[in-house]
Amino acid sequence: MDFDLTDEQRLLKDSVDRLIADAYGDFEKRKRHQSGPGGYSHELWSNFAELGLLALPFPEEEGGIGGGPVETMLVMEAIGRGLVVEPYLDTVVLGGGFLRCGGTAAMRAELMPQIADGTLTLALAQLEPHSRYCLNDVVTTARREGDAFVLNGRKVAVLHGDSAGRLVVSTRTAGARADRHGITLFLLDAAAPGVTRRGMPTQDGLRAADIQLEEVRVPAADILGEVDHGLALLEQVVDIALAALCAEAVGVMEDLQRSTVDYLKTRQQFGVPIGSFQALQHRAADMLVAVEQARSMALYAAMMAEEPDPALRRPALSAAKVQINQSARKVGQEAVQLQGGIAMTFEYKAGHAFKRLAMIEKTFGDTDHHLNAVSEADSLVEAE
Amino acid sequence: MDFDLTDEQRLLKDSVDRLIADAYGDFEKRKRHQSGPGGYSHELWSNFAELGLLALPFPEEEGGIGGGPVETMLVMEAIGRGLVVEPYLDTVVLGGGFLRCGGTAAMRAELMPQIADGTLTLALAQLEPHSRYCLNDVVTTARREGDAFVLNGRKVAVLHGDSAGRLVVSTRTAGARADRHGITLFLLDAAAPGVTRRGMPTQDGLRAADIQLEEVRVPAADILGEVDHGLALLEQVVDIALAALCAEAVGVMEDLQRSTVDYLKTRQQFGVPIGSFQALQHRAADMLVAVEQARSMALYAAMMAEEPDPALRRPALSAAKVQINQSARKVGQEAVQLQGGIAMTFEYKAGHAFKRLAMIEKTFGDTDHHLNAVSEADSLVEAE
Amino acid sequence: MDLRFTPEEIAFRDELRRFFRSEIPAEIRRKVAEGRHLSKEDIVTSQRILHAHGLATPNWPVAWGGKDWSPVQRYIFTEELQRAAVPLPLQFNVFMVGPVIAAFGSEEQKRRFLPATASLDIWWCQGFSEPGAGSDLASLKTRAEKRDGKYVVSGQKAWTTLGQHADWIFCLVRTDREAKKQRGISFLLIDMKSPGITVRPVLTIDGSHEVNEVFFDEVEVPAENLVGEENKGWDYAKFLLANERTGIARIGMSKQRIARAKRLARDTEANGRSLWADPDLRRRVAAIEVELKALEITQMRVVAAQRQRDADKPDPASSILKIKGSELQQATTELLLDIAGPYAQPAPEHEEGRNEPDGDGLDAIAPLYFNARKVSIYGGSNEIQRNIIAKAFLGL
Amino acid sequence: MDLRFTPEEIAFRDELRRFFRSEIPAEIRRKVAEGRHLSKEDIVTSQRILHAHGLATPNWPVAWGGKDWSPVQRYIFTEELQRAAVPLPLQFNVFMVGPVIAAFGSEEQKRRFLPATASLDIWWCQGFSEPGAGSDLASLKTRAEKRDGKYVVSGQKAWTTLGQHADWIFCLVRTDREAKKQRGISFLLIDMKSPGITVRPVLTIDGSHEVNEVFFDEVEVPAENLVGEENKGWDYAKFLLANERTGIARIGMSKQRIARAKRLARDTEANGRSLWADPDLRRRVAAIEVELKALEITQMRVVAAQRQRDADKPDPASSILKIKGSELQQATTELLLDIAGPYAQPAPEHEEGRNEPDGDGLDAIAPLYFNARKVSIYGGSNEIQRNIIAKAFLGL
Repeated sequence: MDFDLTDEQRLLKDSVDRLIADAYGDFEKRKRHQSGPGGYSHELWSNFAELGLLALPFPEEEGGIGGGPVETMLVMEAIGRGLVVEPYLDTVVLGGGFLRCGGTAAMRAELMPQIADGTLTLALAQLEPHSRYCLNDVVTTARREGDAFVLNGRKVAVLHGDSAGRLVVSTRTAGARADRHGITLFLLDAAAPGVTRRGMPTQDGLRAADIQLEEVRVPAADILGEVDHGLALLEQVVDIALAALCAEAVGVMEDLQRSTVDYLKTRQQFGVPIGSFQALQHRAADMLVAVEQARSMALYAAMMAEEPDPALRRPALSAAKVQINQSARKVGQEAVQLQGGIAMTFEYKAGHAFKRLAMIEKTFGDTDHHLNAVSEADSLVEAE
Repeated sequence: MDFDLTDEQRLLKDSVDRLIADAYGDFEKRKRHQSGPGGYSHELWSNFAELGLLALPFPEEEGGIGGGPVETMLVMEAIGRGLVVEPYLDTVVLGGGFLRCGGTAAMRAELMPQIADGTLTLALAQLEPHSRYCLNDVVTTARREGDAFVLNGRKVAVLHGDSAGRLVVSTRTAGARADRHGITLFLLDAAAPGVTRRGMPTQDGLRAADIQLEEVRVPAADILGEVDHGLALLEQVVDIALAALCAEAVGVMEDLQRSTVDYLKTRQQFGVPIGSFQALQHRAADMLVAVEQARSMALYAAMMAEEPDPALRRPALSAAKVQINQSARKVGQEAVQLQGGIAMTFEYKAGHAFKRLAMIEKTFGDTDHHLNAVSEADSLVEAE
Repeated sequence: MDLRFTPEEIAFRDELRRFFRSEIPAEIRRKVAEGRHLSKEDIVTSQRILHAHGLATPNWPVAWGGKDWSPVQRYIFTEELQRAAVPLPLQFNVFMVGPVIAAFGSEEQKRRFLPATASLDIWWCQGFSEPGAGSDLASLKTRAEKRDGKYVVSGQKAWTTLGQHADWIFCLVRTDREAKKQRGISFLLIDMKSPGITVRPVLTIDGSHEVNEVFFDEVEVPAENLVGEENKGWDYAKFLLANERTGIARIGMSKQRIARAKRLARDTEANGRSLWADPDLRRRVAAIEVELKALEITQMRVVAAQRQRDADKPDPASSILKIKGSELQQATTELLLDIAGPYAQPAPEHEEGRNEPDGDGLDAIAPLYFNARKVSIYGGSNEIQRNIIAKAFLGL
Repeated sequence: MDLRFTPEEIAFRDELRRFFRSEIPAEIRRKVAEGRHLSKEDIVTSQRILHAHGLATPNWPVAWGGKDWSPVQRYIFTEELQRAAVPLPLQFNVFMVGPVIAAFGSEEQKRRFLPATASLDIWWCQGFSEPGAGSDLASLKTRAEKRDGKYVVSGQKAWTTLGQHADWIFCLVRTDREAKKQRGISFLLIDMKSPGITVRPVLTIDGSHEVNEVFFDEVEVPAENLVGEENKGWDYAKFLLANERTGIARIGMSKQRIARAKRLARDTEANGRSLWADPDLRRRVAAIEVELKALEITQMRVVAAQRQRDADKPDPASSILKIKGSELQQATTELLLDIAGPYAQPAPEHEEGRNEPDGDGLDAIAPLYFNARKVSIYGGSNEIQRNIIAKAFLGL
């Protein structure tokens, strides 16, 4: 058991923290980044690339940095603290994850460098109008035609789907609507004929798209993983993304905790700082407990994200997401309540952090969804 | 809409409050009452009789007082405040309720006077080893033999069942284990051959019994209500008892709220009364909110307890029990926490009040049980 | 003791139910139901319909268009209005400045302002809060100096709700800087078109323009716009705040949201079944319904007790209504958010989109949840309410 | 960074698992599992088995029978002990007075007391708390006056756990009444058989005899029973209390209770099905398991951080462990109570019945729930812990 960062990890952390502090330390700057094409700053994205962050999870022999979940955690925590709007989760963690875990040699050779240098972004087109949190509830179809597949269906709320160059799309190639077998993943050119995208902002200031697929022709070479067996890959990469999301949430919470305590120290009411009121002190203490519990589970998520056995990995990631969600709701709501009116305004950071936490809760499974998964696995505390 | 007590009700309340204050105002006296035969004070029981409390719900034309749910509420609140151990709920509310709502003319003429003068106590033998909160889960059998029925089965945790002169017993005369049809209620002489009782204390200082029925012969004349149709009567009387329990719980909570606030005002720590600490003030305020919410639902329960239409009555009583349970848990736990070590001692009243609330929670349905009932009825807030 | 409505009260309720649903445009009620923003026109339209039927200002003196209703009738009116998703009559007019002018204003002020206030020909906003004042209202700094028979007002007000639509603002200003906090405050009526007034919008976290800052730079106010006596403004403000707490629990609104949540859950699929098939969700909804029912009765108890109290004095029980009422308002929006799940993430492309009901209303749910965090902060935060209970009720 | 145990740590854990289950009598472990009271003999038996294998006092200096374990090994030891429902070694001996004597006692005191303390030939109890002192420990009033080379002790101690079994008591006494609160306190070892000592049992709400009041009436104590220096007792007490917080989260015990709750729910019928079929109950259990897993990692983080800290100083993070650990201990007993349902109501007829495992153990569940309310009160109440976090961590 060892919680210490290696020297390389510490170096990475310092440089990421510095980059984010420069780009987001002044909260006003976030609005500027959001106004860039696709809802983020392409200049900053180049800075990410220069620091090697966009090649972080790729193997060194393929030009990457060879970072693991701990490295991703360090980056995502900083992203959370800054409320970063750039598509790191979508492009590097998810997109990069699919390439790394299920991409063909040709894809990897072609696309990893494009991701690494910042010229290509990706998005995961998975959610459907009725699939909710069930990854195997897929009605978008892909029918085989010779050497290609033809895709039809609708994907919604695809994060950063309006600007992504390529889309990872889950489709059904066999079986009934919610069968685990018969799911196939494609890496699709977003500009392919038949793809219609309607972009929109998300509630937390990112971008998303509704994506209509009508007779979209995709060569079989663009399949990620194996035909009909895409679910295991999808679950694997979503678990990696869950660990990253957990780390991001911890970063957001840490920042909210800090701003709340600062506020309690400086805000005067009835002639004294409101931080001198014991009722508020106790609630700030409970916030800290919630943040620390979340941090512990983000560590656990990072530790388990690359576990190859899904029977061990999946319940662990579900447990982590449960804790993150529970802490996120408490910390977000309390931060707004304790900071009062100012936290209700659009100009102030805390409200946006609260909103980001609310949306992270709804990403890849809410509390009930993951509690069910934890309970079914029965692996945290085995029954007598 | 009118929340005022009538003059008669105010008179009743004053006299009950005085009686209980005399008998239980000094908490030491409770131990003495508990040491009486059957775990309660027969002298005090006579006082109850003299005041007319034991005839409270019986019709005036049958020698009773003709009190309704509001009168019962006033008595039970006082019983709650005093942590009274006498079998009022079992004998008057439950037993009296069965007589009143389902007794034959002969039973009423014979038994109501005996209840009223304090010579007869009753108990409801309903719970079975696996029935939990389901009133129609009955495996105790009654088979017809000529003009009589022969009972076999086991009833557990029968409150005051060790001292009761008669027992109301739910049995199955037809149908399968949890069928709603085929349940018959008997009013059984507790001394009948084949009845074996094992008495025991309850966790909150009352008495209970395990009751074994082996070939117990009961004349058909001792049936309450109709053969095979006993469930509706059972539900009706349990609903009346639920309203009474809600009122008792409010009395207990009121007393806990009071003792907690008194403690906060007098207990000194670090040189000041601990009631000056804002964190504790806020928690005392939240306790008050919980008590007032419970009081409102106890009123609602009293108002609905005699509603003849079970489709309106049952969800209302379930809703009341949910609120009572939720408030009881919060108020009980917080009262102990805020009063600290002293509330953990057996000599002090607060801990016993906490225990009584915990057991009320488990009587005639816990929170989940009644939430299900509320949800199924869909009558509090109708769907759009 | 009888908690049931009398037959007369039931008839009164049923008539209001019918009236609200048949007379107020469905489009406006739908926006309210989905928690969308109302335009100025929506609010004016709705209030004028109420006014035309004598229902805009039932809480006012009968002489000025009020109704001689019992507390129970007033309670029924408010609950049914909310349950039908009818916009509340503009509270600054109807519950705040109107009653103050009716009680403390001059005859001239009454004639000049009350009819137009009831009909919403004048839109009022409130100038009480100031930056940094928060729960400590009496620490206000905006000052009014008497010069040449006029008041000259300078300072800044914060959290001015819907000030962007306002024709007039009622303000607390400091007219005596030597006096202690609560003394030395006066209650002024100020025309928003007066030179020297600047309104700066403040967006709330859901992106909506609901509140404003209002700046006063040497604004001249005729002396006849003073309400009551100089330096007695704090008394009028207390009277006004007591009125504000009436109906603060918003039980009808929470009921309307629960009804919507049930429909939404029934229509939402999860793992191939209706989300409503999940017993856990159903218990959660039932638990909120139970608390709300309890609060409804608690509110009735407060209402009934008012009959025996000095009507001008607020019952301290209103703190209970505020705490629990706001918690339940928030619980219903949380419920809606959890039911909407991942589909709550997309937002309308444009600010105006927030006003337009779309197919399913899902895009308005997260903003509703975000916005509802304010209800435990404003109107005396829930922390302040707990202080009040601890001191006034419990004697701590 | 790696949260996994090393292969050596896993082997260590597995060996302990085997040892606890094979060497400690099943009957004793069952009483612990059901939350029943242990007799003095049970505790002595269990500790002597541990002692015979060198496992009773791993936290002591190696010279006095301790183990040179890493913090991770200590953590594993405690968790596995609790998970196997082995009685904790008597904490007054092993975690309190033993380490204090080893650190601050004279050589003579070490030789005289440490071996018998480890083997439980001496049973210690703690004389810190006093009536009315509560969380304000330093306000203690019991005084010791030096007369003829002896200390003469008069006063009263409260909440003396298992004092009825004790041979000796370690006490904080005031030796200088002029000095400020924390100064002027000394740490004395007192033979319970000394004339002038009276022990009065205090029953707790579950009816058990766990704590006592101890009265001192002119009790003569030889001067050589002073630990360390006169008037420095507060320093030794702080050292002792820091030790007490190690393992206060009782994660292994909570795990054991969750495992039991799952079995009980599986074996319990509700509406003709297993109670475990209820998804709501299962989610509730899962939610506790998740919080417990998080706390386990939080505890490991604290343990790991200790390697880089002054081992004598408590990590302020221990307040987090105390708050969350006690909340989860209480949550597990609440869970058991709710599963037992109406069958939790009957109690054993006699006090002795509380010590005897019966068929299903249901009669011990409510007392367990009642008794567990103490864990958020003792050892520095959770309110005190929140004060510590607010001040020490957050600087409020």
